[in-house]
Amino acid sequence: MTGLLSLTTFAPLLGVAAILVLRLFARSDDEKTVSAGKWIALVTTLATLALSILLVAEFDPANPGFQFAEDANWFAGLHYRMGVDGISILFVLLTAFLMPICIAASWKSIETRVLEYMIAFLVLETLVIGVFCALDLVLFYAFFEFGLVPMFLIIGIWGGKRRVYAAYKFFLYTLLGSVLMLAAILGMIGVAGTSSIPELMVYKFDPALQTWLWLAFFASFAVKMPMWPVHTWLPDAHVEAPTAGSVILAGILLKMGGYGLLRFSLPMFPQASEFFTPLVFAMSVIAIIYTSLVAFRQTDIKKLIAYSSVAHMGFVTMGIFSGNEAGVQGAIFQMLSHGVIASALFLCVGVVYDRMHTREIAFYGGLVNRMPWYAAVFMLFTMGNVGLPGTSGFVGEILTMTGAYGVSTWTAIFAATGVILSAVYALSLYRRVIFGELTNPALAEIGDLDWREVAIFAPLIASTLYLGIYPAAIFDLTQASVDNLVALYSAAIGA
Amino acid sequence: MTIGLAHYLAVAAILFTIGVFGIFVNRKNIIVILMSIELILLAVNINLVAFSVYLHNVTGQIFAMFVLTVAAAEAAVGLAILVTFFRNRGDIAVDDVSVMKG
Amino acid sequence: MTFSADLALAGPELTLAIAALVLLVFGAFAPRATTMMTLGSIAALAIAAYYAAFGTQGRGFAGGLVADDASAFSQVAIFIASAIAIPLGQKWFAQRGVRNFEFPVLILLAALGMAMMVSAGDLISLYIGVELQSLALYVLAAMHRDDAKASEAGLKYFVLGALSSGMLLYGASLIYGFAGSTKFDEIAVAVQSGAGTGVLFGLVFLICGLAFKVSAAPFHMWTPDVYEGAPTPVVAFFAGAPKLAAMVLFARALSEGFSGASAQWGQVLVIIALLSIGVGAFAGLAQSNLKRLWAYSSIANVGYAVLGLASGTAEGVQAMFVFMVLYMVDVTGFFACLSALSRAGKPMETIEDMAGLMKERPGIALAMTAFSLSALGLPPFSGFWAKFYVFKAAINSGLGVAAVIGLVGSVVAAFYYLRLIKVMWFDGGVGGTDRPPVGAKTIAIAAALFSFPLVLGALVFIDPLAKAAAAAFGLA
Amino acid sequence: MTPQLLVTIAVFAPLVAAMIAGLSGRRIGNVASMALTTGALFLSCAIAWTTFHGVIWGDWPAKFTVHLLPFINIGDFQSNWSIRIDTLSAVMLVVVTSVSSLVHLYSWGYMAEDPSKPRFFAYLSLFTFAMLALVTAADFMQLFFGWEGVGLASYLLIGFWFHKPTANAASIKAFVVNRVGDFGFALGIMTVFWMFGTIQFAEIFPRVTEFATTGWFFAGHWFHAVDLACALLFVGAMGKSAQFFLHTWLPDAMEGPTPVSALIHAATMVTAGVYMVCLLSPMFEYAPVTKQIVTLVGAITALFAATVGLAQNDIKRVIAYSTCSQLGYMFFAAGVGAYQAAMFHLFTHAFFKALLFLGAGSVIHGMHHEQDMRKMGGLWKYLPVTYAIMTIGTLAITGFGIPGTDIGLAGFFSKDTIIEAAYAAGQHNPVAFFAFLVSLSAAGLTAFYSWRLAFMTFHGKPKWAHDDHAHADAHGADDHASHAQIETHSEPLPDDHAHGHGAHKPHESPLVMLAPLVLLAVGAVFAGYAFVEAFVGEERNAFWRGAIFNAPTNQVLEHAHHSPTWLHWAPLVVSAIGFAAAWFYYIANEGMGARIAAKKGPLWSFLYNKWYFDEIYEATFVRATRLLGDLFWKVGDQKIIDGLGPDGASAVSYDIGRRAGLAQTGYVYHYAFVMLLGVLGLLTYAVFQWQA
Amino acid sequence: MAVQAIAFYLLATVTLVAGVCVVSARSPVHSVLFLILAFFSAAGLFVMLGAEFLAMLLVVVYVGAVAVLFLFVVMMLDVDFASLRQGFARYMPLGAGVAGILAFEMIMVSTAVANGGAARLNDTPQASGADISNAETIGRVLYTDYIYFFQAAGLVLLVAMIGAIVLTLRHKPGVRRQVIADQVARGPKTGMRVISIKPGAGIDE
Repeated sequence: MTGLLSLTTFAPLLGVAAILVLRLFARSDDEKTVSAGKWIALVTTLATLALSILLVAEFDPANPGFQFAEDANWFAGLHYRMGVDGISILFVLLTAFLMPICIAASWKSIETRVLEYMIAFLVLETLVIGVFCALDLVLFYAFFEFGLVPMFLIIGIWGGKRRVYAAYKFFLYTLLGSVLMLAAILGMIGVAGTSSIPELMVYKFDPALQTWLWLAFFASFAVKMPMWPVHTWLPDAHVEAPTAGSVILAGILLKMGGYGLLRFSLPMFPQASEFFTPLVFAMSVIAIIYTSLVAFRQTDIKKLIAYSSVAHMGFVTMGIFSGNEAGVQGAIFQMLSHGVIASALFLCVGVVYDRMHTREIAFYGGLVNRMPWYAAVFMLFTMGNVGLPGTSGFVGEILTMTGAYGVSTWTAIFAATGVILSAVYALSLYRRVIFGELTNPALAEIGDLDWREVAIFAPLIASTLYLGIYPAAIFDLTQASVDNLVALYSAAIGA
Repeated sequence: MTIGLAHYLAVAAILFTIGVFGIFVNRKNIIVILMSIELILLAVNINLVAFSVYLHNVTGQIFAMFVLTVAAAEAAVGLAILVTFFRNRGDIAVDDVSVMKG
Repeated sequence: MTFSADLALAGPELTLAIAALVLLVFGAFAPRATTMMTLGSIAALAIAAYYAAFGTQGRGFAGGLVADDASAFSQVAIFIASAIAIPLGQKWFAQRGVRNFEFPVLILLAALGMAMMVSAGDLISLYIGVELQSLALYVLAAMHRDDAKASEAGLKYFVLGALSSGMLLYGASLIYGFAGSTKFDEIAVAVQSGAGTGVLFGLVFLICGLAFKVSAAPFHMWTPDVYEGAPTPVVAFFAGAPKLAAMVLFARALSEGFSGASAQWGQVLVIIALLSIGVGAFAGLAQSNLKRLWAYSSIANVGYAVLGLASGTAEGVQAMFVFMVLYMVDVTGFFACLSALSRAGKPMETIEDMAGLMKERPGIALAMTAFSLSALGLPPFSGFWAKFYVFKAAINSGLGVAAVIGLVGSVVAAFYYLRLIKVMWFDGGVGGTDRPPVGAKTIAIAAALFSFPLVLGALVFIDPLAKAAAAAFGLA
Repeated sequence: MTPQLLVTIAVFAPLVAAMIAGLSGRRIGNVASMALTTGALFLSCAIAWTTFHGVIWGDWPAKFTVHLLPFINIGDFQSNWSIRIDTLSAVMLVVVTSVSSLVHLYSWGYMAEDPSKPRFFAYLSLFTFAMLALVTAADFMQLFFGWEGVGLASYLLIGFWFHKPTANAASIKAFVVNRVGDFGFALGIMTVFWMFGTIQFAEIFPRVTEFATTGWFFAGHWFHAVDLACALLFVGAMGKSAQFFLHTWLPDAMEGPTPVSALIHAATMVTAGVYMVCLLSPMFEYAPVTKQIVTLVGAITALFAATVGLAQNDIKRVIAYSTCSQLGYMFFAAGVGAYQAAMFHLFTHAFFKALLFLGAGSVIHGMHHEQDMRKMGGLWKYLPVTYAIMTIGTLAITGFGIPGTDIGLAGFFSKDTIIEAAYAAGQHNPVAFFAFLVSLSAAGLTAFYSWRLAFMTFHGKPKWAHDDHAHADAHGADDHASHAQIETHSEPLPDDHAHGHGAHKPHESPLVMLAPLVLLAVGAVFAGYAFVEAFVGEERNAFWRGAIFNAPTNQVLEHAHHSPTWLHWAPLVVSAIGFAAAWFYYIANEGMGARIAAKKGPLWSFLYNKWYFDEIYEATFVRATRLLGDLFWKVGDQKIIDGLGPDGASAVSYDIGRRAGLAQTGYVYHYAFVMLLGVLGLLTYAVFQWQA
Repeated sequence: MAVQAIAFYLLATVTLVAGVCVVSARSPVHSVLFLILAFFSAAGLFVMLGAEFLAMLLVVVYVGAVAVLFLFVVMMLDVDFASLRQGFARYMPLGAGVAGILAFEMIMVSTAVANGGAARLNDTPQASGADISNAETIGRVLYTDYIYFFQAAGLVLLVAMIGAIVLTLRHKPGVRRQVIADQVARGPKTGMRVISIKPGAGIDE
C-alpha cells in the first residue's frame, strides 16, 4: 500500500485545489459559492477520514516498525520519507477524525471569508498529518513549523477582540521554541550524517551532545505542549480563536509536542532524557497544580478550559518521561483522550458562544432549564475532563500517574492532587454555567442543540465513552511500538 | 638617517586618517567630504607606489594608476549627484540630508 | 595563454561591454525605442549568460579573470536578475515620465561590473569590478533625479560608498605590500607561509570595504535610507544581484587568497554576521516604511549569508551561494510587488498602506505573504532552505552558538514580517488601489511561486550547482 | 440460565434501565421510565437473593468471576471488566439491590410531584449499576470505576434540584471531598501495582505474605510495604465513608431528595469503604499499623458524629450524623480484625438506616417538605404508620434487645458484636480499648439523639400549625453549603404546596411509600436474628467461605464470644440512660432543649457547628485554593511569566528597535562615524587577537 | 642621504599640513587649493621614490582635471559656506580621538612590519626595471598584462560619463534650440497646417 500515506496526507490539498478553482470562477461572497466551498471542505475531510480509517485497518499492530513507508531522494542528502508506527497512526486518525467536526462546527459561525477559512483548515490538516507521518527530520520540521501559519491566520482573521495579540504570541512563542529545535536538527544531521528518523532512533549520540540536543528539542515541544512556564500563549490563543480553531489547537496541535517527545527525545537522547527526568517531572507537577488552581479562578469559559488543557498535558509529559510502559501508553492515551474531550469542551463553549457571543461565565447560569440536552452533553465531557472512570479521561491519568509512581513517588503524589483540583474547577464551571436558576433575561429564549450540533457531538460522545470503557482497543494498536520504544530506552539507560 | 618604506607608510597612514577625520568633522559640507575622500585615495596611492618601489614590482604603480582613473570617475559621478541634490534642495548642507532616517 | 584564449574566457564581459556601447549609441539616436532597448539588453544578457554557463573555463589576463563554476553560477544568476530589472524599471520610469534610455545601459554596465567581481582573480580586478558596479548603482539610485529622496539616496550611497572604497583600497594596498602581489593565488602562497600582521591588517580593511557592499553591520547604515529613497525597481535590482556579486567576491578573495588565514577572517565574519543579524532583527521592529523594513531585513539576511561564509568550509560557501540565490529571488519579487502597488497614483510604501490588500489584490498580497514567510525562514519557503544550508554549515563547523543566536534573531525579525502579513490579511483597507502593471505583477507572482513550491524542485538542481561552485574555491 | 449469565443480568439491568429512562424518558413518559427502572431493580434484587442463596447454601460455585471485556491491558497492568461473585459480594448485592429496589418503589410516591422523574429514576438506577460494579470488581481498576461511578451518581443526585444553590454546592463538595479520598486510593492502587506487579485481587491476595516484612520507599521515606498500601487505600475509604476529616460532605449531601439519602448516603455507597476494607482483609491483616489507624479513625468518627448529632435540628441531618457514627463503628470493627462484624453491621444498618431515612422522608412528605424538627411535634396522631416504623428503626439503631437471649432488633446483634470484639481486642491493644470505650459512650449518645428525634417529631405539642412564613425566610437565608444546616431546607415544591402550607394538616404517606417502609421494618427487626450466626457466629466460616481472611493469630471474634456478662448488659444500660435523658429533656420538660439551644453555650455551639469543621476548612483549604489560584494567575502568569517572558521580551525588543532606529539619524557623517567605529573595533580586535 | 631626508620631511610635512587644511579650511575654495598643494607635494614624494610617471599623472589628472572640476562645482553651487562650518569644533574631540587611535594602530602595524618583519622587502627603492625608465616599465605591461583592467577602467569612465549626463543634462522646456535634423527634415506637410475656422468661433490654441 505504498503511497497511501502520502495520499492521506495530501488529500486535503485536493480540496484546497477544488476551492481555489471554485474561487477563480465565482465571486467569493456569493452564497452558492460559499456553500459549495463548505461542502467541498466537508467532503474532503470526510474522505481523508476514510483514508485514515483504511490506514488503521491495513495497519499491522504486531509490527513495531514503521509501516506504509515511502522513501524518495530529494536534495542535499534529504529524503522524502513517510511512515507510521503504532504511536503515530492514532494521531493521524485523531486528526482526520476531528477535522470534519471542525468544518461542521464552523458551518454557521463563520460568516466572513469562508473559503479562506476552509482552505486554512484543509492546509492545516495536511500539515498535521504530515507531522505525524514524516520520517525525515527536515520534512518533519517543515510540516511542524508551517502549521503555525494557518493557525496564525485562523486566530488572527476569525478570532475575538484580542486576536492580534494572541496570534502574535502564539506564533512567536512557538517559533522561538522551534528554531532551537532546528538548530538541534541541523546538528544531528551533521553528526549522524543522516536525517532519517528511523536511523537516528538507533543512532547513539554522545551523551554530552545529547544534553544540548535534548534541551533544544524540549524547548520546542515544551512550548507546543505547552508546559509550565511557557504555557501562557495557550489561554490567549484559545480565548481568541474561533471555536474550530480552539478544537484544532487543543485537539491536535498540542499533541504534536507530546508526539515529538515520544518520537525524538526518548529514543534518540535516552541518557539526556533520563538526566532531565526530574526537571520534566517538576515542570509537569507544577503545571498540573499551578494551572489547575489558575483555572479555578477564571471568569472566561474558554480560558478555564485552556488552563485545564495545560494541566492535562502535564500528565502527558509526566507519563512520557516515566519511560515505562504504563507511563508511555498512558501518555499516548491521555493525548488521544484529551484530543477528544478538550475538543468537545471547546465545542460546548462554541454552542453557547454562537448563540450569545460571550464567553463570560457570569453571563450564563441555569442553562439546564432551557438546554437539557446541552447540559447532558456538557456534563459528560466535564466528567471526562475530571477524569471519571468510564470516560476516556480517566485511563490516561491513572496510567501516567502509575508510570510516574514507578520512577518517583513524589511526582505521583503531586500529580494525584491534580485529580482533586480538576474536580474543583471543572465542576464549579459546570455549576456556574449550567445549574441554578435562569436569571439572565438574555438567556430566556436560548435554544437547545440543533441537529447539526448533535451530529457534531455524537461521534465525540461515542469516542469518549468507547475509549473510556474499552481502551484496550487503543493499547492493542500501540503495544508493539511502545514495547519497542520502552525496551530501547531501558536498554540505553541501563535500567 | 635613511628614509625607508616605513616613513612613506606612516605618511600614508596619517593622510588616510586625516581624510577619514575630514569626513565626520565636516558635518555639513559635502564638497569637503568629497575632497576628504580624495585625500584617502591619495594615501592609498602613496602606499601603493612606495610598496611597488620597495618590492621592485611595477604592479603597485599600475594599481595606483587605475586608482587615479577611478578616482576621477568617482569625482565626476559624485559631483553630478551633488548637483542633482542641490537642484532639488537648493542647498548642500549635510544636515539636510536627513529626510530619510529611523 | 594567448590573447584570443583570454578573450574567450571573457565572453560574458565582452558581450556586455559591446552591447552596452551599441545600445548607448542606438539609444542616443532613438531615445524613444524603449522596447527595442529592453529587448536588446535582455538579449545581450541572455547571450552573456549563455557564455557564462557554457563558455570555456580557466584563468586569463595574467590571473585577472577567473572563469570557473563559481563565476558561471553567479554570473548566470546575476544576468537573470538584471534581465528582470530592466523591464521592471523601464515601465516604472515611463509611468513617472522619466524616459531614460540610459537605464538599460547602466544596468548592463553594472552587470558587467558584477561579472568582473565574481570572476576577479586579482585585487585590481576586484577593485575595478566593484567600482564599475558601484558607480553604475550610484547613478541608478539617483536616477529619478527630480525626486528629492532619490537624489538624497544617491548622495548618501555615493559618499559612504566612496569611503568604503577607500578602506577597501587601503586594505588592498597593505595586502599588496606585505604579500608582494595583487593576485589571489600568489597572495595565498604568501599567506600560507604565515600570514603577517600587515596582511591581516589589510585583510580587515578589505573585509570592511566588502562588508559595506553587502550592507553588513556595522557598515549597513546607508542601506535603509538608500532603499527608501531609490526608485523601487532599482532597489529590486540592487538588493539582489550586487549583493550576490559582492558575496561571491568576498568568498573568492577570502578562500582563494586567504585560505591560510581562515581562522582569523572567520572570527571577523562571525562578528559581522551576528551584528548584522541583530541590527536587522531589532531595528526593523520599529519601522513602518516597507522599503526601510526590507532594508533591515536584507541586513539580517546578509548576516546569515556571511555566517555561512564564516564557516570557512566548502559547505559554508555552498550555503552562501544557495542562500544568496534564493534570497535574491525573494527580494526581487518583493520589490516587484512594491513597485506594482500604488493607490491613486501614489506609491504604497508603508505597512499601513497594505491594509486589506488580501481582499483588494489577493495575487500580490499572496506573493508578499510568501516573501515575508520566506524571509522569516518558515519552511517550506525558499528562505527556510536558505537558512537551512547556512545554519547546517555553521553548526558543522563549530559555530553552534552563533547559529543559535542567529536563529533567535530570526524569531525577533519574525515579528515585523508577521506585522506585514497581519496588516494585509486581518485589517480592513480603504480600497482604491490602482491596477498593478502586468509585468511587475507577473514577475512578483513568478518569484512567489519560486519561493514556494517551485523551490522544492529547483533545489534539486541548485544544490549540485552551488556545490560545484563552492568547490571551485578550493576550500575543504 | 447459568449463574454467570444471571449475575451479569443483575449487574447490567439497572444500567440498561437507566440509559433508556435517561435518554428517552421524555418520549416514553414518566410512568414507563419509573416502571422500567423499578422493574429492573426488582429483577436484580431477585437475582441477588438467588445468588446469595446459591453461593452460600446452594449449588453455585462458592467463588466465580465472569470476564466480560478487557479494560486496560498494558504489560502487567491488566484489568478486566468482570463480575466477581463470592459471599462478600453476594451480601453486598443483596444489600444494594434490596434497598435500591425499595427506594425506587418509595420514590414513586415521594417524587410524585417532581417534574423530572425519568431523570431521577435514571440516576438512581445508574447509581445502582455503579455500586454493583464496585462490589463485583475483581481488580482495582474496576473497583475504582465503581468507586467513582457511585461518586458521580451521588453528585448528580445531591444536585438533583439544580436550581438550589445549596444543592449545587453540596454536590460539588461531596464530589471534591470524595476525590480527596480517591487521591489516596489512587496512590494506594499504584503502590499495590508496583509492589505486586498486578492489580488483580486474585493474584495479589496469595502473595501478601511475601511483602509482610518488606519495606517500600514512598515520598522520601521507608514504610512497611503492606501498611503503606493499606493506609493509602484506607484514605479512599475514609472519603467514601465520610470518616473523620473527610466527613464534611455527608451532612450537606442531605440536600438531595430523601430517597437518595436513604439509598446512597445511608445504606449503600457510604458503606463502600467498609466493604473495601473487608474485601482487602488479606492485606489489612498484614498491616498492623494501618489497622490501628482504621480503629482510631473509626472510633473518633463514631464519637464525633454522635456528639454532633445531639444538637442538630434538621431531621435528615441527625440521621446523617447517625450514619456517620455507625460507619465509625464498622470501621473500628474492621480495624480490630472483626471484619465479619463490620459486614454484619453494614448489613443490618442498611435496613434500619434506610428505614429511618425513608421514615423521615415520610414525615417530610407528610409535613409538606418541612425538615426542621422544631416545627414538628405531635405527629404520631397524623402519621401513625410512619410513627410505628420510625419507632422500630429507633429501637433497631439503639440496639434494643435482651442480652443473653436471642431477642432483639437488628442493631442489637450487630452492634453488640462490635462492642464485644472491641473489648476483646482491647485487652492487648490500647487503641482497641479506646474504641471500646467510645463504642459504649457512643451507644448512649446514639440513644439520646435517636430518641430526641423521635420525641421532637412525634411527641409533644404540634408546632407546625402556627408557622406560615418560615419557608419564605428559609429560602433566601443561606446560599452556602457550609451554613446550610443552620436553618431548615426547602425542597422544591409545586406551587400549590408552597403557598397554602400552613393550611394543610400533616398527612400520612401513600401506600407506595409505606410498603417499602414495612418491608424494611421487617428487615430491621429480623435481619440481626436471622443472620447473626452466619455472619459472626459459629457458622461464619461456612458462610464466608474464605471471602474474608483472618490471619491465624486473629481470634478476635472467638474472644468476643467469650466476653464477660457485664459487657452484654453494658450497651443496654447506656442506651437506657440515653433514652431517659432524651425523655427528660424533650417529653418531661418539653422546651428545655430549645432553651439550652437559645443560650448558645460554648459546648452547644461547638456541637451545633459540628466542631467548626466547615469553618476551618473554609478558612484554610478553600481560601488557600482561591488565594493561590489568584496569585498564580495574576502574579505568576500575568506579571512574572508574561511580564518577563513574551510581553517583557517584546517590549524590550521593540525598545531596542526604536533606539536602533533613532541611531539611524539620517546624517551621512553619523553613518561614516559608525563605519569607522566598526573598522576601528575590528582592527583593535585584530591587533590584540592576532598579534601573537 | 641627508638631502633626501630633508626633502622627504619637507614634502611629507607639506602634504600632511595641506591635508589638514583641506578638511579644516573655512572656504571650500581654499580647500580645493590646499588639495592641489597636497597633490603636488605627494607628486614630489613619488618623484623621490623614482615613480616619475605616476607623479606626472597625479599632477595632470588631479590638478588638471579633478581639482578644476571641484572648483567649478564650488563656484556653480551658490552656497553660503560660512553656515556649513557650524558644529565643527563641537565634534573635534570625539573625531580626533577616534582618528588618533586609528592612526596609531595603522602606523604601528605598518611601520613595525615594514621595518622588522618583512624580510622580502628590499632596502633599496627601485621603481623601474633594469636599464629602462619608469614610464617604459609601466608602458610595457599596461597594454599587455593589464589590458583587461585597462579596458575595464575605460568602462568605469564611460559609466561616469553616462552618469554625469543622466543626472545633470536637462532640456529646459523654455529654451529653443537649433535642431538641424528637424530643420532639414521639415517639409510642407509639417511646415504649415490648414484650419477651417467657423465664423465667430475663433481658434483655440
